[in-house]
Amino acid sequence: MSTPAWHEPVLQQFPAVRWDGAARALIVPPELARAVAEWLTQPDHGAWDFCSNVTGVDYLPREVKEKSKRPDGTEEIVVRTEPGSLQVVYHLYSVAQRSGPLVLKQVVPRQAPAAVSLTPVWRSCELQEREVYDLFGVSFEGHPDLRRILMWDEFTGHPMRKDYAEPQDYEWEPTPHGDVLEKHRRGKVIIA
Amino acid sequence: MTQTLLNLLAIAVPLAVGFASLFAFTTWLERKILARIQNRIGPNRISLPFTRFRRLFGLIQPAADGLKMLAKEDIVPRDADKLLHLLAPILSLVPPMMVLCLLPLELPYATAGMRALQAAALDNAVLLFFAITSLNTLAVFMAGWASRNKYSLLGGMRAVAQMVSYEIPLVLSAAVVIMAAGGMNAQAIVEAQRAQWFIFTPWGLAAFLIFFIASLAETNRSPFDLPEAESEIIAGYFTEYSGFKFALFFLGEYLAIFAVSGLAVTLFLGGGAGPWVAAYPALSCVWFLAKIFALIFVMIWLRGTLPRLRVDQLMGFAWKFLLPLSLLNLFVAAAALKLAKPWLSWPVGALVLYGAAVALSRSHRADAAPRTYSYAE
Amino acid sequence: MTEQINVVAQEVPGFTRAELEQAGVLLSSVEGLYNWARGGSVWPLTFGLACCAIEMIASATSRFDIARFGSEVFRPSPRQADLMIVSGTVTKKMAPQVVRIYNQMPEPKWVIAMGACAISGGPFKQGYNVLKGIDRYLPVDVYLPGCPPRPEAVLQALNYLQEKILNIRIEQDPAFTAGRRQYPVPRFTGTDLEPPYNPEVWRPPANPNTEPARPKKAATA
Amino acid sequence: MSAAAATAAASYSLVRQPAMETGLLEVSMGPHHPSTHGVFRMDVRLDGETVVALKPVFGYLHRNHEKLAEGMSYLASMPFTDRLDYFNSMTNNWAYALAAEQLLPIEVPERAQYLRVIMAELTRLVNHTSLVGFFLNDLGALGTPLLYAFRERERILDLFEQASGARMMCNYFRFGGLRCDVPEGWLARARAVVDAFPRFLDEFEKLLCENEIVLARTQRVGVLSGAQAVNAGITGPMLRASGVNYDLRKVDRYGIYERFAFRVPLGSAGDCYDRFMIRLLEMRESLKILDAALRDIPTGPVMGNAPRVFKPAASETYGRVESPKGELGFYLIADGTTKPYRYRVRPPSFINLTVLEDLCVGHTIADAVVILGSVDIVLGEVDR
Repeated sequence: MSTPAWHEPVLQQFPAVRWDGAARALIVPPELARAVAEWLTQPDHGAWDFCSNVTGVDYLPREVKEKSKRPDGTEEIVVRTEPGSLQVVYHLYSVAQRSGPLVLKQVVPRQAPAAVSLTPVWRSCELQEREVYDLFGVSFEGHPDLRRILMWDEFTGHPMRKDYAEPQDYEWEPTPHGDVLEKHRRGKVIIA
Repeated sequence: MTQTLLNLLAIAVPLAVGFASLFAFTTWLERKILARIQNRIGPNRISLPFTRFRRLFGLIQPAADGLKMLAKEDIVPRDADKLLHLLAPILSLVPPMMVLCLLPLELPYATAGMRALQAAALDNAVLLFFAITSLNTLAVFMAGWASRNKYSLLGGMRAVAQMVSYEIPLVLSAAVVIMAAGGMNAQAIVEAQRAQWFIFTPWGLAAFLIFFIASLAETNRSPFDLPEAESEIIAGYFTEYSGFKFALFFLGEYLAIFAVSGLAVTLFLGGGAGPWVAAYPALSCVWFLAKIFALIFVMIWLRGTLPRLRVDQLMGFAWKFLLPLSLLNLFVAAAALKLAKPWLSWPVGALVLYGAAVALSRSHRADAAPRTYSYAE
Repeated sequence: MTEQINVVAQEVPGFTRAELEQAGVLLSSVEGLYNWARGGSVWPLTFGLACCAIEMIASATSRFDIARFGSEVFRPSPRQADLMIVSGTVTKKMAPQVVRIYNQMPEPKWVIAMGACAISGGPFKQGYNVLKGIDRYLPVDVYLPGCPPRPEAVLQALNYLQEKILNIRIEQDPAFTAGRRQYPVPRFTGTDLEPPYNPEVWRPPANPNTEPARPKKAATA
Repeated sequence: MSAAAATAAASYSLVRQPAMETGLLEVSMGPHHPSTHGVFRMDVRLDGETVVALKPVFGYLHRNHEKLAEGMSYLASMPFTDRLDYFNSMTNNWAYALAAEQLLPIEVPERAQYLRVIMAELTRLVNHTSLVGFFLNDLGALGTPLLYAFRERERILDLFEQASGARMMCNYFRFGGLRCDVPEGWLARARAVVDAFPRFLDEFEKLLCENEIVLARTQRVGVLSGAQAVNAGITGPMLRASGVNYDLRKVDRYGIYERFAFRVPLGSAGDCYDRFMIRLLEMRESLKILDAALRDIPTGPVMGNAPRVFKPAASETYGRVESPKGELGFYLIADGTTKPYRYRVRPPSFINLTVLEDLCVGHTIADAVVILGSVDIVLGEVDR
């Protein structure tokens, strides 16, 4: 699927914004996010008036093995730890011009993740950013009402993170699913 | 003295027992009629106790409901005002019970000695009727207040506003009949309709319609069932009532329906008058009840059909539409009763009243109208 | 035992003399009458949780018509309801409210766990916010499996419940022996509910760690 | 403090608001309330009967759909999508299939395309009739319109059951087609249902659209402007009731919708009455699509050459359809394994609730219930 080059004017206007070709998304630094968003809503910049989907994605830190050539010509495998990140993804459409989607991402570190809220620009982010805050733990600067939304107020942890340890309160049951069996083997019981 | 007392008992006991059992029948009727309106069957599977004999058309269903409610636990909320919480359902039952005694029911077996048999054949029965039924407002508000439930409180507030407002058109439309009959004696009013029921006069028809609408509101029937609006405030003022107290509210409500319907029959529909009554006086009681049930049927029909009004619309309807109309009706009735040429009363009266109704509804309709819609390709 | 009770409640002509003497004629007939009344007039609570609620509503509609069994009077207030149909997934966030509503219902009261989720968590069992069956907190009278159960199944569950009610001995009826059953409302903690279950109504199954089940898988793992 | 104020304060202490001098009543409607359409809660502040503030509270049906989906294979999530918006399992299936088919392009056979449209439009009929019934219930109409609506719904559910084996949770779509073909005679039965439907709609419209009470209760209640709606991400009939012409069947032309002639009804006022009417009118347009689709449907297979193991390469996609409630989107991130790395549902009825407070403030509590009804939410989707 070929996407029209909606992102190119943005790259020209904001040099700090990167284009991720694989994910077909604009990587926007959080401090620039508001400015980019406001710029995008202008009618002559694409009229991106409709922010459809807001969500988070959690990338754990991982080890990347890279081959690199030493000066002497032999190959060496370098193990590099890529820091994890949390991404907040915005899918933008234009109702006026019927174009889209343009994908915007704010990438924030996993420790103390702080993104900038785009709710003042697109009201539709309000509940979804609250959800990202609840389930991923990304705090949004400038959000009018940042509280937990799906889980209860006393809840600790952010369940949609990849490393979230679920409470092991299953009853044991014979089940063919390998993953469930694995869970049983690892944590199992719960109720003494 | 003893004779009078016995006579009174002979009337009062059948009244109380008879109407209580009619209440059970009415709940059955309501469930069945609603079921038919909604393409359903309604209760029909309950058997007689200790048998497997089924399909009595569910007629025994109210008995099971009543028995169950009787034995259901009675919960009084911890923070409730316990005395008022207890008194409210009883008080809601007393006024309708009392006013049933005022209806000019001619009980079949008592025709020999006394022609007009009411438990209380008072000269100012209609006045007393309104005086007593307005006590119901108090009961409802007591229930809403005492429960310490926010929904109950909202329901109680709604009930007070609604019942007080609709009392005025109710009384004013009855006043027309008092003018025509020249008194407030229920029996006299029925007698005055011997030649022609009041509903067959233009002012009588208008008064009947106003009376009927206002009585729907007085008895919290749909579309004026705001005090117990299920989709908004759970069960309104009786949200916190369980078991037999709840059943008492139900009973009180249905007896109130009987009472206002009975008054409507007395005022406008000629009381117990009907074919063959002259030959068989006992039929008068049957006709009276039949007319009551005809009115109740219309109430059930409305309940199955209409959505509910909003509070402000409800009050607006009472004060801006029914009240002016019933006031105008007083003048129309006065003119018609003094008219030299009685045949003029229909064209002139109908014209004036209908014109006023249309003008009033136009002015308050707030341009609510169906719309046309555009399409995009 | 149960057969005898059947006789008591349903077929008076086939009453055994021993039964009559044991219970007393009056008592048994009052009991039968009372059970008949509360069985024939089970008013459910207007209480929908998830998908199953739609089928519960469907069971009240024209094609199925729960009204035939005298149960179409869905009461919105728990104070006036006899039956709570737990129709759908009970999440941990919702569980305290469900228990609270049950506590508010007057005795005698019944619970139908409708659907796989209400019984055990169903397909969502492995979720971090899903309660693994409402029977952890409430005594369930009828379990109605399905995802969601068809409206006919709701009617059958109601019939089972009515049969159960017909066979209750009053002296053993918790509604009369124990006062109104009120169960502790679970509190929220950081990740779970406290207590995780109500020991009065539910016991956890045997600890699977001690079970020698599935040795094959254990060997490979 | 004057004597009157003292009495007022004393009376308000009865409702346990000692701190509030203003005499506002705080009512927590839900999560168990007859009119919140499930386990939804609205914390309402009332001045008399007028709503001063309203805060929606979510999460009472949060069933961890997304987390569960990330732990299972792509296809295994399909039955879970049924349970998102449990009125519209077919369109939910389609949205998910659409997103997955973008990850790993699979040709969908012609007959399957037609059947997908037929199922989706039948679903729209189911949803809109039920919604109108529930809406009238919220207006206080004691079930009669709801039961009429469910009577028609049952006929369509029979069709679903014959095709897929289940009434509500159909699980009928697959990546690259459908699970199985419809049984013999199904198309004729569907034709009969579709042909009989306009009569029901006529009856329904006659009953409701000009009913004086419905008009008075819904017109100019909960007005939403077009610009506000777009900014708040409102989609579906609610957006079009505000006069914005944005129907994904026309915009994205997914499936084979460009082959069908249908129109998009647009509202002008953006109030509850418009939202209610737009749905009635949309049903008429759906019937046109159904009529054409049932006429033109070809024979052939219903399943393309989908791979046995669905294992897309690392990529991201966002697929969306016009579900009866609005834009239902699925955002999938593949990482080269058989499971999605990230699986996200964009639930229309959740985002449509963004403006709930704005719509309700200033109206009475009775109107708030009606406005919520006109938004058309299903909690399975709101909380997932």
